[in-house]
Amino acid sequence: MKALVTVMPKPSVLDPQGAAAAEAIRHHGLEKIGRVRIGKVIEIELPEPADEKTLHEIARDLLSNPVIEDYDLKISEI
Amino acid sequence: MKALVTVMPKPSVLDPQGAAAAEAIRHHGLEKIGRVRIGKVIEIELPEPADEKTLHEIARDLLSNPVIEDYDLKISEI
Amino acid sequence: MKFAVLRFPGSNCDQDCVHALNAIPGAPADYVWHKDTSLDGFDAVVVPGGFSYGDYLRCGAIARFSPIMKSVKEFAASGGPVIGICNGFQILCESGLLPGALVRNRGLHFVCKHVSLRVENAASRFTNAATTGQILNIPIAHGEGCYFADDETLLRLQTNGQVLLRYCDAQGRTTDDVNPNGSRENIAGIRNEAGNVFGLMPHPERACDPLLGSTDGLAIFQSILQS
Amino acid sequence: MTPITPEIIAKHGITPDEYSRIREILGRDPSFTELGVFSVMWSEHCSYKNSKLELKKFPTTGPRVLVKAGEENAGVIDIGDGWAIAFKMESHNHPSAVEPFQGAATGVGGIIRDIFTMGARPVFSMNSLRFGDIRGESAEARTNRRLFAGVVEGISHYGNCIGIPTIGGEVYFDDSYAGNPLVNVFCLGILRHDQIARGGAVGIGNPVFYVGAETGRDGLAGAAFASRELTEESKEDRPAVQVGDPFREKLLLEACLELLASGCVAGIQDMGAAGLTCSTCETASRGGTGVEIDLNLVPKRETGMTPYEILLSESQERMLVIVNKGEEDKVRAIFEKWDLPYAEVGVVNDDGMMRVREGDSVVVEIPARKLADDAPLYSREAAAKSLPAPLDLSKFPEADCAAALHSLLSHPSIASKRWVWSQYDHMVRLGATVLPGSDAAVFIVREADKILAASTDCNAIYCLQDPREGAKIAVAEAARNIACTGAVPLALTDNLNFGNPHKPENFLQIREAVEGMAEACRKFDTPVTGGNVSLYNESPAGAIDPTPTVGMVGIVEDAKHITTQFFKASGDAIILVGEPGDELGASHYLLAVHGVKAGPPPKLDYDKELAAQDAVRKLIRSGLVKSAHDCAEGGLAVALAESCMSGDTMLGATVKISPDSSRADVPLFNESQSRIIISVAASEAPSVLALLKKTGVPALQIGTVTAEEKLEIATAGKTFSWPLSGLLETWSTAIPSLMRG
Ligand SMILES: Nc1ncnc2c1ncn2[C@@H]1O[C@H](COP(=O)(O)OP(=O)(O)O)[C@@H](O)[C@H]1O
Ligand SMILES: [Mg+2]
Repeated sequence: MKALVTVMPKPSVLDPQGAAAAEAIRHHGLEKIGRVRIGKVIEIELPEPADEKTLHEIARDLLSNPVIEDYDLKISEI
Repeated sequence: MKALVTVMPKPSVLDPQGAAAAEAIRHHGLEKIGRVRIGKVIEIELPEPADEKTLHEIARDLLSNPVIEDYDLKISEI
Repeated sequence: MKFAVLRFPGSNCDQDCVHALNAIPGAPADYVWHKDTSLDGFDAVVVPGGFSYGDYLRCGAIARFSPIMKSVKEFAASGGPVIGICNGFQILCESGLLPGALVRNRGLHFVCKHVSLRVENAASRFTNAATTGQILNIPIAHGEGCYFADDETLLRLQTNGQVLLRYCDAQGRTTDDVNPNGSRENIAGIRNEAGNVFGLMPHPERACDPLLGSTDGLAIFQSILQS
Repeated sequence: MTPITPEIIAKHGITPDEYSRIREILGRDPSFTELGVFSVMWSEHCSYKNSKLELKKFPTTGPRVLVKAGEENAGVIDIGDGWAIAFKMESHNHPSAVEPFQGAATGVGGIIRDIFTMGARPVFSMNSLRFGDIRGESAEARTNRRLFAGVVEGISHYGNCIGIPTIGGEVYFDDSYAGNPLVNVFCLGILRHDQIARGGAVGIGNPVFYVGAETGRDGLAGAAFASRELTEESKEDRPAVQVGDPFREKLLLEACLELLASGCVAGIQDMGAAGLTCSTCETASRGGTGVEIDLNLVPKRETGMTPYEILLSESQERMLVIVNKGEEDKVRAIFEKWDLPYAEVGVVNDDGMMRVREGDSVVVEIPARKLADDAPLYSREAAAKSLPAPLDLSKFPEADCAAALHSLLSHPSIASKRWVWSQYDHMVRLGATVLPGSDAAVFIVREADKILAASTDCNAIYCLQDPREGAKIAVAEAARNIACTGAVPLALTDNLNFGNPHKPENFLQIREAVEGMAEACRKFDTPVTGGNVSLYNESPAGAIDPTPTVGMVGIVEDAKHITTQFFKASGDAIILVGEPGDELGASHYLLAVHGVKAGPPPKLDYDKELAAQDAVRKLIRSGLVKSAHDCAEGGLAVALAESCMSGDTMLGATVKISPDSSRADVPLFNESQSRIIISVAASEAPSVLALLKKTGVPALQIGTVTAEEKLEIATAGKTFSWPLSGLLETWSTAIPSLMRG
């Protein structure tokens, strides 16, 4: 099993990385794009099933910063 | 529409951030975990449909570095 | 020999490079803006350190697409000497002018300090003013200076004498303890196969004035002048 | 329209009296947006309403002062040959408590903008930090470690990226800062006298430009936020945290300097706390004019922002530029060259109003000068003064002094800060000739060919025990650190960090500290060029220890004079300039070994202090001094240990002190002031001592530098011998090992 935690900057928070990437993508020929945001993804291998509550706790308290980021947790079988 | 590019470090590349996260997760009480890897995710809003080939090009040439990273591109309707 | 010092948005060692070069007799230097497309009149190119485009996405990833980089590639293809320092090294790797990549330091922190470097091959356009085995004291300042290349590339670098500098201790031993960032085989600087493109994480321009504690950086610039 | 109710007024931190004053100024009720504008401009952070009357006590003039404190964004000091420096210190305490990385990063960004707004190129930064105890496994210790790591990383991120070296600073750890860390950042810039830029909206009809990052809903009402206590609740109603973009700021910095050099600029002002509001009304007030802007023209990051939100937003990396009419195209070309968003948003007029429109409708119309300069000023009630009881040493038996030195060196406040400063690029700009790790940093400013020394200092235990004496010592210690490098102090900036001024005991601390600092500034001939006040530094457990931090700058006349604190050669004589001393009150020895903050701080005698500093500087200039180090926290023993092991090569020392005391801890660890340890060639020792004697400065040779790697001190009938390897291990690993994992 795997836990996949995706952490994205909150919509209202400035994302300078995303803005820079958007600029670069436009230069690259794809001009009609909207907002670009950059987050991180943390892939945790779970040799045995883990408690979902604990995983949420870890995602919220450890892997993301709730002041500026939102997280999303997915547990997959492979 | 949205393009979602996930960029992960290649397995052979040192991922000290992933290792540090693993350490912290274990410390947090979730001891039975395998490898942890940290990558990034780039979310591109597409007000109009974009050419998939161009998107792949951008993901490969700009958003990731094939020497150290693998990418994955997903296009979603929402 | 006239040096072009490139300026990208976010370059911050450009002024230092110009200052250091201008203090060396015979090495006048001037800035070249990233939106420019010509290197006419220049005999060598310095890609300076800093945080081009904020190092967003990846270090050097965006700068690589600047208009001036096309000219740098042509300049390099025609045999002109190009040296990339720190962020400049990252840009050269991203551009494909040098093999490999630079990733996050294994200690996860930015590190600024003087380090010892062993000259691995003095038969190069960038190290001929030194001797093989000589130890240079030059500072580093980076958060992503861990050199990575796959085994095959490493072997090729080694066989061709492309590794020019390695992190070492005061006695010249390249142990893991003195590897400041986790670079494979303690690599601090490499050249391309043709021998005219050099990238290094340490900052030779910061070691050209006795008041700054070392003048060992001069060896690098003087090598370029001599060849 | 949101109706203005007493609740809404109170929520904005405006008192009923203040509200009547607002009504008087406007001749009507304010709109909701106008109320917001008043609330930020009249917050402590922007108006200094609780501290201004005290700040007036500082000396702000002098022959070198070109721009006085308070006149502009930062004071400007002449350093000769047509060159000048602008420098200032600023706090970002509350934002750092909520989000350490971004809080500290945006603090650095803010102080850098203050400097280049003056037309100066920023050349170096420093930082003064305070956290709760980072030792142990308690939840609190872990939080403190997280804050410490985050703040250092934030400073490193912003400073390194923008390419301004962080060359010095200080870090202390104490329970009083748990939950309310202090993050004070300092920046210095260089400029020519004729390059001084002003922040006035001058020239009726001149267009007003906005340049820099787009405005978002960042840090809404942060200025008001900085002017409240941190409670559990305020952590909940966190304003959207500001995220710094050092890359943008680097572009803004280069563009603004190019712009100022072009001669197109009539006035310029950064948007700091209270953003667009503050910059428009302050430029109008300074220019004696009015400024009118249209919010529809302001570049925005988000849609649907209300005038209230746009005006109060604290988005970073923005400037307001008043352009000489007719030069608009030149200005646009520069912004475009640097890829910066910009817009012409308004105009300077002659009616003295800050007028804000949203298209055709006027949303704010306030007399600018009244808003900017007529905030109410308060003199709060101060508690009666009480002096700390004399120290009863019999309550504190002499500790095992051999172990005590290790306890001191491993105390995070005294331990090596390499873990911190190695994360900062301190070498960029080719200036750091004395690296962090010596008393004051010494920096070559290449563009001016001048050498500056700089130090930040404040011992908050002294200030807790006696704020007046403590503040005096902060100034004296900064000057002493600067003297030890061979420099003469020029001027200083300060950051006054205190608790809630409405509490009489806190207000007493503020008043005492300001008066002490002001007096010391006069004595050391170092005018105050500006600074910052941060009040309401409290956590549920109470106020922080009073922390009036000093950032002092000095000048080295000749590179030959540059001196460091480390011993240089075995055989050299070690001379103590000053007396052995005996004051253990408020010492780190009592804190680290006996666990108390007790007794009065050491007494500062200005004459002695000035004489010692002058004498050491003279000796340095005559080329006689190989190293100079001041005795501070931990006294003589710690200072000697540092001189032995903080350089590139370790050198030992054999020392003998004959105290009046029968206890060894007194001579080893007392923190009496006005003491400097110098080392000189053995052959020069007699003449150095004779010279010192002639100037009336007490001094004696206390020992010799040795090649043997141990520190040996004989005193009070005992001989202590510490292998340097052990001391080094203790001192250098204390912080890294706490911060591992
Ligand atoms: N936050 C910091 N940033 C940069 N340098 C620091 C910081 N804290 C301490 N230092 C450096 O570490 C050295 C020792 O600091 P400190 O123990 O406060 O010295 P002192 O007691 O002599 O003032 C100084 O050179 C100082 O500049
Ligand atoms: Mg000191």
